Amino acid sequence: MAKTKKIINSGAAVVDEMVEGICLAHSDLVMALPDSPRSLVARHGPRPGKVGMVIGGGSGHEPSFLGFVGKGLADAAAVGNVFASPPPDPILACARAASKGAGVVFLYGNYAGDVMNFDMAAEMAAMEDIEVRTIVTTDDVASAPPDQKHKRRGVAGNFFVFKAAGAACDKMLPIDEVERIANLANSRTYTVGVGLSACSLPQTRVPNFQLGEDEMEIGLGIHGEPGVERGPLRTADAIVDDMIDRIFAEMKPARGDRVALLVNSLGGTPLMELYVMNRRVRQRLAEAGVEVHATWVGPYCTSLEAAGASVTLFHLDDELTGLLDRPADCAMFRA
Amino acid sequence: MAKTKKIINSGAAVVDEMVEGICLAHSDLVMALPDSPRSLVARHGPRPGKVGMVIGGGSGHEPSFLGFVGKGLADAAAVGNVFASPPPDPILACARAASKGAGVVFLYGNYAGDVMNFDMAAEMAAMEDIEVRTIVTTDDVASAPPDQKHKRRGVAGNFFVFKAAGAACDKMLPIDEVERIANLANSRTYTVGVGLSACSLPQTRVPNFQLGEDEMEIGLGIHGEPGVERGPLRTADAIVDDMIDRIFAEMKPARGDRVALLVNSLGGTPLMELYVMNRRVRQRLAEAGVEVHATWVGPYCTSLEAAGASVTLFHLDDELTGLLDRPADCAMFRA
Amino acid sequence: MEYGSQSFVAMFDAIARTMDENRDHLCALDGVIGDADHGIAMQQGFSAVKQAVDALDVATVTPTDVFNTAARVFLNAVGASSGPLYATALMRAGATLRGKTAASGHDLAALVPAMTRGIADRGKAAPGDKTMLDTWSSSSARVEAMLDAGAEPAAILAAAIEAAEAGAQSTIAMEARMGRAARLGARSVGNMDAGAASAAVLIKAMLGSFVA
Amino acid sequence: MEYGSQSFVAMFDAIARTMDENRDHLCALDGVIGDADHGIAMQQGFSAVKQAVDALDVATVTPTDVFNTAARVFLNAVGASSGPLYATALMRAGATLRGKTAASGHDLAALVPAMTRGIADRGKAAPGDKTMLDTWSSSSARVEAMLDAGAEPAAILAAAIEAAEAGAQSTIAMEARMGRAARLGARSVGNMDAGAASAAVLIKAMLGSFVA
Ligand SMILES: Nc1ncnc2c1ncn2[C@@H]1O[C@H](COP(=O)(O)OP(=O)(O)O)[C@@H](O)[C@H]1O
Ligand SMILES: Nc1ncnc2c1ncn2[C@@H]1O[C@H](COP(=O)(O)OP(=O)(O)O)[C@@H](O)[C@H]1O
Ligand SMILES: [Mg+2]
Ligand SMILES: [Mg+2]
Ligand SMILES: [Mg+2]
Ligand SMILES: [Mg+2]
Repeated sequence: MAKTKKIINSGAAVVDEMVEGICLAHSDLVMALPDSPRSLVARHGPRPGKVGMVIGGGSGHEPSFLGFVGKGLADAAAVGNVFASPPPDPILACARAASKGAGVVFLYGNYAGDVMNFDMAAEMAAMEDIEVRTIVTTDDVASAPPDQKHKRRGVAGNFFVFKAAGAACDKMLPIDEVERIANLANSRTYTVGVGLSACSLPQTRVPNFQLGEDEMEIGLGIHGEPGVERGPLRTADAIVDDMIDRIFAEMKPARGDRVALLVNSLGGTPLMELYVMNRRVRQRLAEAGVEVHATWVGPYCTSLEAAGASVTLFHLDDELTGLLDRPADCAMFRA
Repeated sequence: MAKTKKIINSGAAVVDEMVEGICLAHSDLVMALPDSPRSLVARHGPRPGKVGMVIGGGSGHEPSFLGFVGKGLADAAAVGNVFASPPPDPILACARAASKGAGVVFLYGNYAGDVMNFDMAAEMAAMEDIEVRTIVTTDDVASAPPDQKHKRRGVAGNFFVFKAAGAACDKMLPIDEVERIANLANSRTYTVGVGLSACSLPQTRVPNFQLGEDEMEIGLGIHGEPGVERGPLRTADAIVDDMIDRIFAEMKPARGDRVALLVNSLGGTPLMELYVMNRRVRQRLAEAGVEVHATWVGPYCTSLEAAGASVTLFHLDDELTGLLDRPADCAMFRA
Repeated sequence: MEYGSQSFVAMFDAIARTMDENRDHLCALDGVIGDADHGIAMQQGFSAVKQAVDALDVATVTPTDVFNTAARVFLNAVGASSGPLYATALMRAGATLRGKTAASGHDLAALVPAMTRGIADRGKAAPGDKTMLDTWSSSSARVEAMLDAGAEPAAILAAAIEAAEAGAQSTIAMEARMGRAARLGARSVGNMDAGAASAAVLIKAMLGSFVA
Repeated sequence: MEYGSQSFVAMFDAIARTMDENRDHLCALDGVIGDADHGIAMQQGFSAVKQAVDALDVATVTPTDVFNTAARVFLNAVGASSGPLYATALMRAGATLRGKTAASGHDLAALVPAMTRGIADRGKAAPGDKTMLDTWSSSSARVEAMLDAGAEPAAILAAAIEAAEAGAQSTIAMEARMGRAARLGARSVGNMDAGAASAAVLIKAMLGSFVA
């Protein structure tokens, strides 16, 4: 099988070299901790009395997670190997850097590895008298039935949960409030994704799985793993209709409801296709009488170079709208 | 040959549906002209006494060109078919919308098709008493020798020329000044690109050309066309070294010089690889004693889903630095 | 024989049909040394032209109107390099028939040199630059020689088609000096120019539509 | 026989070697129903462990120290699911040897149940969930039965390897209820779990290093 070509020096070095490149490009906004180079901290984030916010996960999802470190969003991100949760040490180092006396929240996607590593880090932080609250994102509607929501994956909808929680921290709200808001945001975030091609890890450069010429994966995660179903490739409108149907079935929007919208590329799918999708999303929302408060289109949570896309609806209320609208200034995101 | 999978409804409709999706997503910033739907105009751009700025080119380069329409950058963009210059009519419609009595500048990349269509539009505008000045970008160092600079392509470095010219317009400078600045910016912008895989047009979904498993194209344009040379795939550091060598040979930086930097994805190459490249670019700049004033990393000028990347150095002086630093607020770019 | 507006509408139908058939082949040619879209441009352009001229009332429009409609519609559907080049060619073709309600066989032959001059004026290419002009100028030179020699229309049209094909073939050995492929320098040698190929196909469909 | 720190360093060398060899196979298994990185995690993790334990002064460190070093290094090199699971397993293994400068053959056998409990405690999976625990618990059950029956160390180790392999095979027919593959539901049936496969390879290299 033809190996996927990548502009890298070596699979072993790629994550560290990426982090170095990020710190050089955005030295005004972020820095790696000198004694924990896989811990990226906002230069203007942590401040006395503010709840600290730590996010993280595997690499290969850029701009998630480390691109969302900055004022108004996360104070720090722990960086794992490609598609691998970071170990507890860099998470703990992030927690220390983010801790300014008001406690720290951990936010990350719901994956076995992340849960184990972040939990270990939380235990270690507790031993240093840092209060940690954990909010695990579970926005992937396709990944488990509604009665098992806690088993769902966190995917691109992370973005909204992080944004709301980051704004709550930035407003200097107490940790109980931040936790409540983050859970509220997560409960109102709905994502469905499709995949058109697999990605390849830098170490092996072999596509994760093989997909037929006219097939796509439906209900895809963000690690290049297969989706919950495989089906024929359909038109953009048919794909979006299926996504929106699945989301509406749970979100149950009323006429006049408001949402924020994220049309996300898994990496290889270009903006052209995302905007074609957005057109159909808007037609469907208009039909349902749902207003769109704000839209983001682009690669926000990726699986290396995988082709595919997801649609996320963030079901707003007034509180969440206010939080979403607050400014944020990160290396890879500005609002 | 396996067809490239795309999330579209049809090759024939894709550009119009994309533009529709963009207008829906960013209705606060841009609008398509009612009687010229391939003319995208900034809502807060044109104003009395300001030189109007019109950019444009084929589709498939998103966020170029239409993503750079907005306050502080272009007033309007004319949108062509995929990899095809727009015809004169939508360009003329853009010129009319951007014209507020101080003249209009046309900025676009140097391609036979664009030159013919924009020149025809300029003639038509002149017949309506709109003064048009044309600046053609030629930043692709690899595409012709230094003594034939006027034959070079405009590629990702467009970004800096547009930014400087847009800021000059925004400062309400007269058209002579805007023209001088745009030409100055173009003469100080140097790009080299490499391609790792071809892209496929939405109508055919067949890759433009075939590349061996361990080959890359060097000196690549932005239309998925082959590069000026084909060579073996090399490490990120070796690729960047070759790019920087070619750029330095012309730019001839002195110690203490300042640049702005763009590490651009052709579409399929993810951020991870761009930041690995950025690391090496910075090492080379540091060795040469060149300071980096600002860095942009990501997909800025793409060829649909092609894998590949380019590096652009914008050789700053005080005037250009000031223009680069001015704010801009576009659908797909903010500064 | 005399050819009225209806004949020119049928001519554009024939061109549209041949571009449908040749689309993928022309894209593949353009892909090797260009951006792989030439077949799409020609197909999309002439399909739009066909729709527009089919909608004309042939009883009231002149052949010149048919060409001018085609020029405007082609330009706006295509843009690209081909758009201005063929729009100019088509306007020049229409101009040769100004004031006539029908064209003679010799008028048909004279369209080729007129269109060639339009392409040359708009694109500023010269024969040997490896562009569509190599096809057009090869065909045009043969037409002009035969017109001067007083040949029969049918013979001229057949020769024009043949010379167009020879012109397209001649681009294989050339190094591109115009258009996208020029940046490839020596790499462009050995492949037929896509625009030269589509020009041969176009001339064959265009002139062939009258012979048939 | 007695096995001192040097033997455990050699054990980790053997594990690292086998993970080098099995990396791509384990990635391919993980690719079918997971994210294709399991081989990389195991290879990278044990290669880091090998480097770290090779640097220890075997004259002064205890077997427990060797395991604790391995646990810490593996965790930090890997993260992921495997990191915490194997770090816990390795710490539990080390704990069984606390206070000893060398392990007996029966001590070696007892490592398997201890590691299995570590994995179960950390991951909260049950046998049948289609995880590495299926391999470990199959091996562990056999070891415990044979220890109870008073079997010879060499026989127990051989049986432990065999039962591990059987445990890995048993995951093919299972539907995943834990880890990434759980989201695939019925689609996960018919493929061996990557973690179960690597566990069999690990147990074989680990226990085999003492038999050799
Ligand atoms: N200046 C020119 N004069 C004549 N023909 C040209 C010129 N530039 C390009 N061409 C022709 O145009 C063809 C490409 O057309 P097309 O693919 O439709 O446009 P684009 O180059 O914009 O993608 C080339 O193969 C060549 O024959
Ligand atoms: N809760 C768990 N308990 C035991 N084993 C688990 C659990 N979750 C996952 N695993 C094992 O981990 C393996 C995957 O490991 P790996 O690929 O390294 O991590 P990740 O899933 O983070 O990519 C699975 O094949 C499975 O055997
Ligand atoms: Mg993983
Ligand atoms: Mg083109
Ligand atoms: Mg072309
Ligand atoms: Mg895995």
